[in-house]
Amino acid sequence: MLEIKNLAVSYGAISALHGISLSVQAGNIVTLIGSNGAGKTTTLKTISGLLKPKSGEIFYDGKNIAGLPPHEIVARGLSHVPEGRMIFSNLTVLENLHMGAYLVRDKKIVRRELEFVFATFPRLKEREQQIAGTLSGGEQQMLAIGRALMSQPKFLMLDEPSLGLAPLLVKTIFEKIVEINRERSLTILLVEQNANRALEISHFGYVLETGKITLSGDSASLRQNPQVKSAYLGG
Amino acid sequence: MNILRPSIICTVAFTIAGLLTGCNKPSSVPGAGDDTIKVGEFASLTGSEATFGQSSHNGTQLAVDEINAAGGVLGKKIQLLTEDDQSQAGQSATVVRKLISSDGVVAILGEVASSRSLEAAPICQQNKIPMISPSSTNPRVTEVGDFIFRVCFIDPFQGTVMANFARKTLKLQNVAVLTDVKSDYSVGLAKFFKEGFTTTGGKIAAEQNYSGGDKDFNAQLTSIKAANPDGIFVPGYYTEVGLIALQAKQLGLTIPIFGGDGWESPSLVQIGGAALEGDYFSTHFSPQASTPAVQNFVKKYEAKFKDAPDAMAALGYDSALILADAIKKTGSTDGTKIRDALAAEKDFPGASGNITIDANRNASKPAVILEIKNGAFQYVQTVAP
Amino acid sequence: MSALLQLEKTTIRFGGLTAVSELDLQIGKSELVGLIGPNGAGKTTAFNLITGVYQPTSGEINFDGQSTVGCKPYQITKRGIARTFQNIRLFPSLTVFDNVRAVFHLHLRGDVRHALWRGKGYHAEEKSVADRVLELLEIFQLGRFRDEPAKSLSYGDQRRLEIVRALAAQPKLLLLDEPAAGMNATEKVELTRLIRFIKDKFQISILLVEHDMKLVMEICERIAVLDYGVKIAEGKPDEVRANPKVIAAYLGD
Amino acid sequence: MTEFFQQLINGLAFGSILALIAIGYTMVYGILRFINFAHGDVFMLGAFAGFYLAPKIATVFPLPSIAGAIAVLIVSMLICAALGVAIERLAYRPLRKRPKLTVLITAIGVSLFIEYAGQFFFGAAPKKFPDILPVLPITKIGGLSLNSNQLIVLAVTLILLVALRFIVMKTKIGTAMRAVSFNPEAAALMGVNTDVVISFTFALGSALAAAAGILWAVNYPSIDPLMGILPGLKAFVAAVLGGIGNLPGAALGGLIIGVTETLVSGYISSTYRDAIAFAVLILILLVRPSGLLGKKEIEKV
Amino acid sequence: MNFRHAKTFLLGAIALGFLASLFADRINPYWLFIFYDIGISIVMAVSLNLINGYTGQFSLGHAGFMAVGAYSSAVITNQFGDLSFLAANGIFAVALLAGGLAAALAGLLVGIPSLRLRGDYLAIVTLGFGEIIRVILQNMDKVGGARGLSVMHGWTNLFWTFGLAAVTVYVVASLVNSTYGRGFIAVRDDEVAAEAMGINTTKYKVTAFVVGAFFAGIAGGLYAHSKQFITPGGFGFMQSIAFVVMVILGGMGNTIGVILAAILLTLLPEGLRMLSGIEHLPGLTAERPLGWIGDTRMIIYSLLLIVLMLTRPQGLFSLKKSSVQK
Repeated sequence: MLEIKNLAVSYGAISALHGISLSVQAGNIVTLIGSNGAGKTTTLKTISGLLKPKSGEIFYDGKNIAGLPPHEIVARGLSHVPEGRMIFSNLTVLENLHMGAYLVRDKKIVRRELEFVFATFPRLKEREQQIAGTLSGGEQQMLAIGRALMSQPKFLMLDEPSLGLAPLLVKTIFEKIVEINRERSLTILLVEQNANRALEISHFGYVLETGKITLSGDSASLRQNPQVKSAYLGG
Repeated sequence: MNILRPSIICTVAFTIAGLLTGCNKPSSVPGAGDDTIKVGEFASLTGSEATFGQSSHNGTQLAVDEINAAGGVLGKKIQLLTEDDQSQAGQSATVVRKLISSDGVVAILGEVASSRSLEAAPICQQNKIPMISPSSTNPRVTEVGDFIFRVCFIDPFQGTVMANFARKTLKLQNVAVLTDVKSDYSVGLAKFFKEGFTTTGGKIAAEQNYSGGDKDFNAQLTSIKAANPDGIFVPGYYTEVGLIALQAKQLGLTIPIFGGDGWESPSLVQIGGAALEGDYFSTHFSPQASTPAVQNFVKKYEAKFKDAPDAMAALGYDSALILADAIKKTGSTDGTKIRDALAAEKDFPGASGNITIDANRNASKPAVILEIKNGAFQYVQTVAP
Repeated sequence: MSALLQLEKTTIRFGGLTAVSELDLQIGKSELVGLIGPNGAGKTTAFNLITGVYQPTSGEINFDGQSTVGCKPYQITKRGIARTFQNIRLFPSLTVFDNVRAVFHLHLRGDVRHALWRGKGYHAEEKSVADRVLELLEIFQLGRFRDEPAKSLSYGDQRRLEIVRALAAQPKLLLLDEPAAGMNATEKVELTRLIRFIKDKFQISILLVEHDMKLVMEICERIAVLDYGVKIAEGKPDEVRANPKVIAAYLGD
Repeated sequence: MTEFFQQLINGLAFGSILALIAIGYTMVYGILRFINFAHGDVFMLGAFAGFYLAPKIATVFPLPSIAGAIAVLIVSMLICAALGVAIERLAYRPLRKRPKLTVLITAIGVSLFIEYAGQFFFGAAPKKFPDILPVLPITKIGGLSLNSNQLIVLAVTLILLVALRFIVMKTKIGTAMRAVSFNPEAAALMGVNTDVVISFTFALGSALAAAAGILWAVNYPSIDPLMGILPGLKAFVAAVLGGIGNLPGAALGGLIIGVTETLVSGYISSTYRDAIAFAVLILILLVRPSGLLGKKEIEKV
Repeated sequence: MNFRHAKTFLLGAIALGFLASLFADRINPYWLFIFYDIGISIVMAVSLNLINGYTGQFSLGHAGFMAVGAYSSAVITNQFGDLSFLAANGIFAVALLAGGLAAALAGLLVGIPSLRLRGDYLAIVTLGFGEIIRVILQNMDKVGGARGLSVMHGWTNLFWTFGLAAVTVYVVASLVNSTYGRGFIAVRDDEVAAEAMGINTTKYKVTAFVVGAFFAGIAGGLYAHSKQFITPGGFGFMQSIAFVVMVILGGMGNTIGVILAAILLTLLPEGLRMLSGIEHLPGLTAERPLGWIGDTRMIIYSLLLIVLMLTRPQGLFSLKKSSVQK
């Protein structure tokens, strides 16, 4: 579904990604693990168009989307839940969700999607009219995911959904991710610090180190890999 | 290392300066050896007072063109070097220094605003270059020294003229004064009017202020209305006076408004329209005056600039004419000689009336009082100095 | 033994919200205490109360035998409490060296006049400051970055630099706000070692807010748990881990 | 008492025009976090657009007439909206990722450019703004002189403010504006074309400035290329006073500045009129450092 | 460059200024006064750089401090008639110092709101203070009000302008380049962190305002005794903005860049003036082929400003390394 070839990105003179290649099969959860500053967030931001690649290609459904502006990429069905959630704290929960459906013109579809999001995260329904900034961290994360779902994505990117959340909430969020993947057969690219959990729920994984892919394989085998174990699983 | 830099910069700067002094020496003998006589002009061609500066410059340019068309002075053409001071303080000193020391002009014309004339005057005085201000009315300008002249009358004269007119002709008792506190001209004229008006037994009912560039005078006018005066003296420029008159009428103030030569401009009636009917101001000349100098000027100005001249244009025109006349009379471009010739000018027929330079190097000439009637300026009376 | 830091019924309200309610907390000399709890439980607010960023609505905070209530953050730092921030707050445009040097003004004998006159005494003092800064940087393996602007450092190094900068204030109590956030397993092991090292080498007390239970359990001598601004448990790591209230509010099963 | 009400009406009419300009400052600030210094000059261009258009429009709708006035108003608003978009695209967009101070200097450059070019092309002398509205006789109510222009200024301002509020709060692009102002990156991830939203904001702000320019010129029919400086500065003060980035705040700030200036210069002294706006501002900011309606940004520590 | 020799350079620069002033009468007066303008701009821009560039406080009222200095010093020197060379320079020194101190007092007043306000709010308040100072002067009849004040003595010379420019640069650079002075930049970079690191941010901010205002006051004194005529209108907010432009074009917190920008921006309008005055160009016989530059000089100037910012947004002279030098 998504195929990245030799993608390189730099911030000014500093190179962040030196030609990475990876692919994501439809319906899978693929996780990207690596230490801080390895280029995980950069990868996601480049796919979603927030950053312009220096070179390389990103094929989505067979078409190169590298370098397109973010709004065109969203229109093609890729949705990105950014690190730090970035919800619009000055808007209400409902307005936030409507923002997610910004490109959906059909009111009926918007209503249907809204029902689905509320069904997945009942907490959001309760807080529909609340200003989003007053939500707790976990609720904000739910809102961020719900908002991304409103655009009817076929491909969802999640950047550190468990960051800054208490262990209890981390568990819930991961359960929801699996649920969404299964029920909507949504393809998910997950970036996670919590490598253990991420590999538990994903089908395939890539290890990113200082801008390069150093390891890849199905999640089960990665979990057994001694290198991964010592560096990322704390084993 | 940044401590080192200024000294390097100084060194470099001084080296350049040394070179510059070398280059500029030849032209420092005023106007000599050339087939032109260089005359400098500094004016506010841009910035907040550009409208006056441009008028004055147009008048000056018209005079120079006219002189050159008639064969110039002393067999040479006059070359007018105009510098813009952007209506900014500090700029006129710079440009006048440039005109004198880099361009080697024989005389300086300018400025409308007294504050900028005051900045330039000491420089002209030091360099013994005669300076003629077309329309700076503040008495202090010519007090700077014996090289500084002007072709307009000064605030005390005009203030007194209007005070007497208000007392005697209009028979006013209680007058409100609305001054532009940003303008030295307005503040000066207001001061002398108040002195004149109160010494002849009148009363100042209210004093209000605005700043040049303001467009809303409702607050001041409402207060003035509450003081119930029988006339309003507005010693300001036409740029604001039109609006003041309009807003006064809208507030139901029907008393006469009157002011000084700053009013004189075709834009005044364009903006103020009917609201100005029956208002008065003093100025230098009446366009209806039949003197050939006036008629000639008005005709030529309209032909060239497709617009009627205002007082600033007439004074700019006169400043250039009187300078050319002085140069012609003394037969030299030497600063001191021009000064002496200027000081001796008597009854020079200018577009702004007959000009006689008095002992204080101010123009002694009659003031004309005009009334606004049917959208035109009507002659009322002439007041001799 | 009197505690180094003592919070007594410290409370702070923002509008209607009570962020921290009647918190009692003690930290002894050379003690390493952990503060945990779900998001929004008031951990960072507690930090801000201790460091003077917020003033308590009621209650008392004593440090080294004296109240700190009403003191400004810089005064509290002078008295011996230094901190790091949840989201790193270095001086990004200053070099690594200058980030640490800026804190040394606390230990200067001279003032502005000194800096302006640039006499012998000034140069001697600057020299000794530079030596001490470099020594500190070397201890934490940051010496080779001394002339790099702080913003160009890697994430892990920035975290470390922030701790070094706090240590430059020569505190008696060091507050670390989620130092392990965004670190992978290897880096966390490294961090654990670093915190222990600091405690032993500088003989100071440390208060640690952290989500990573493994790290907290491993190094803290005592742990306090906050939930909705209220302390719900306190004790040795094993006691806290087994506490049913803590499991319900925070750890999950 | 009559005098007081008269002054109050004077102040409200003056203040409501300031409010319209202030909203443009605040909208651009809300979305790009920088002070669009050239905004006062767009206001000036609005008045000049009306000046040059009126004779052309008079061939369709005879002037003065209400239909004609509305036509002049709308066409000037459209022209200035286009100008605002052009300024943003040429001078500000290339610096989008740069520090806001850099953009501020560019904005100052743009402002100077418009002023000097205006003096060059329009001439520095003030021009009479044509009468586009039928002048109604001055109504007198118990000594109060109500002039139709002042009332029209108040009414048009009110209509424009209501329309603006509707756009910002109820429409999709309005929600997008609020989203972009909060976090442009996140808005982009929702499929919002941020460039379009920013252009739209400039268009809207500039159109309001143009409307203010026309209303101003109707009320004070003398226009010149530097007429934007002073109202621009005062409107900027008004925007900060109300809490910059806050739309109702800007409107409120404009009214407060207008009314206080008028009352103080009417009752206390007109000498210090120019300083009053600032004195009021400083006093209010000392009590409420983020302006009257501005939210205090509690910095997360 | 080792900062150890700072004092030597300072003395060197002052001595050079003194030497140069001895030859002042051989310099074309037009250029001589442009040099004064340059020196004054350097003092203004470098002192503003301490507030805006190093301490990160956005001040838009620097011309107001300049006005306070200009008027205070002029009022003092106007008390004296013609004096001998030594007495004149002595009185001038005292007057400049008094002008600086008066401005510093004003700076203290403005510095106090800076404790509560940030960013744009602070900017508008400083702008407001500048305007209030202007309006007060405009209404003070004792100093001429709107009519302006004539300054009797033209005592400004190369020694004073460049000597004081050197002192300003020395003081600002010395302040910032010390352990004590790193606090200024720390406040700019992160106020909360600075406070947490024991830096009394209040003291630093007020110090920046007071020192910056002091030198602006001195620049005002130099200005008054160079132009010999001052009006309140000459110190409006457009003037303040002109100095801010110098600081930003030079690169915030980059003293050398700011000095160069001050020189460039003072010379640029004069350069355009010269271009328009060129009478003949090779191959062209028209009298003033570049005369149009005269009419459109300020349009060109503003366009250049825009183009400069678009092409060199980091400041004209910013170095690759951190803008803060060692």
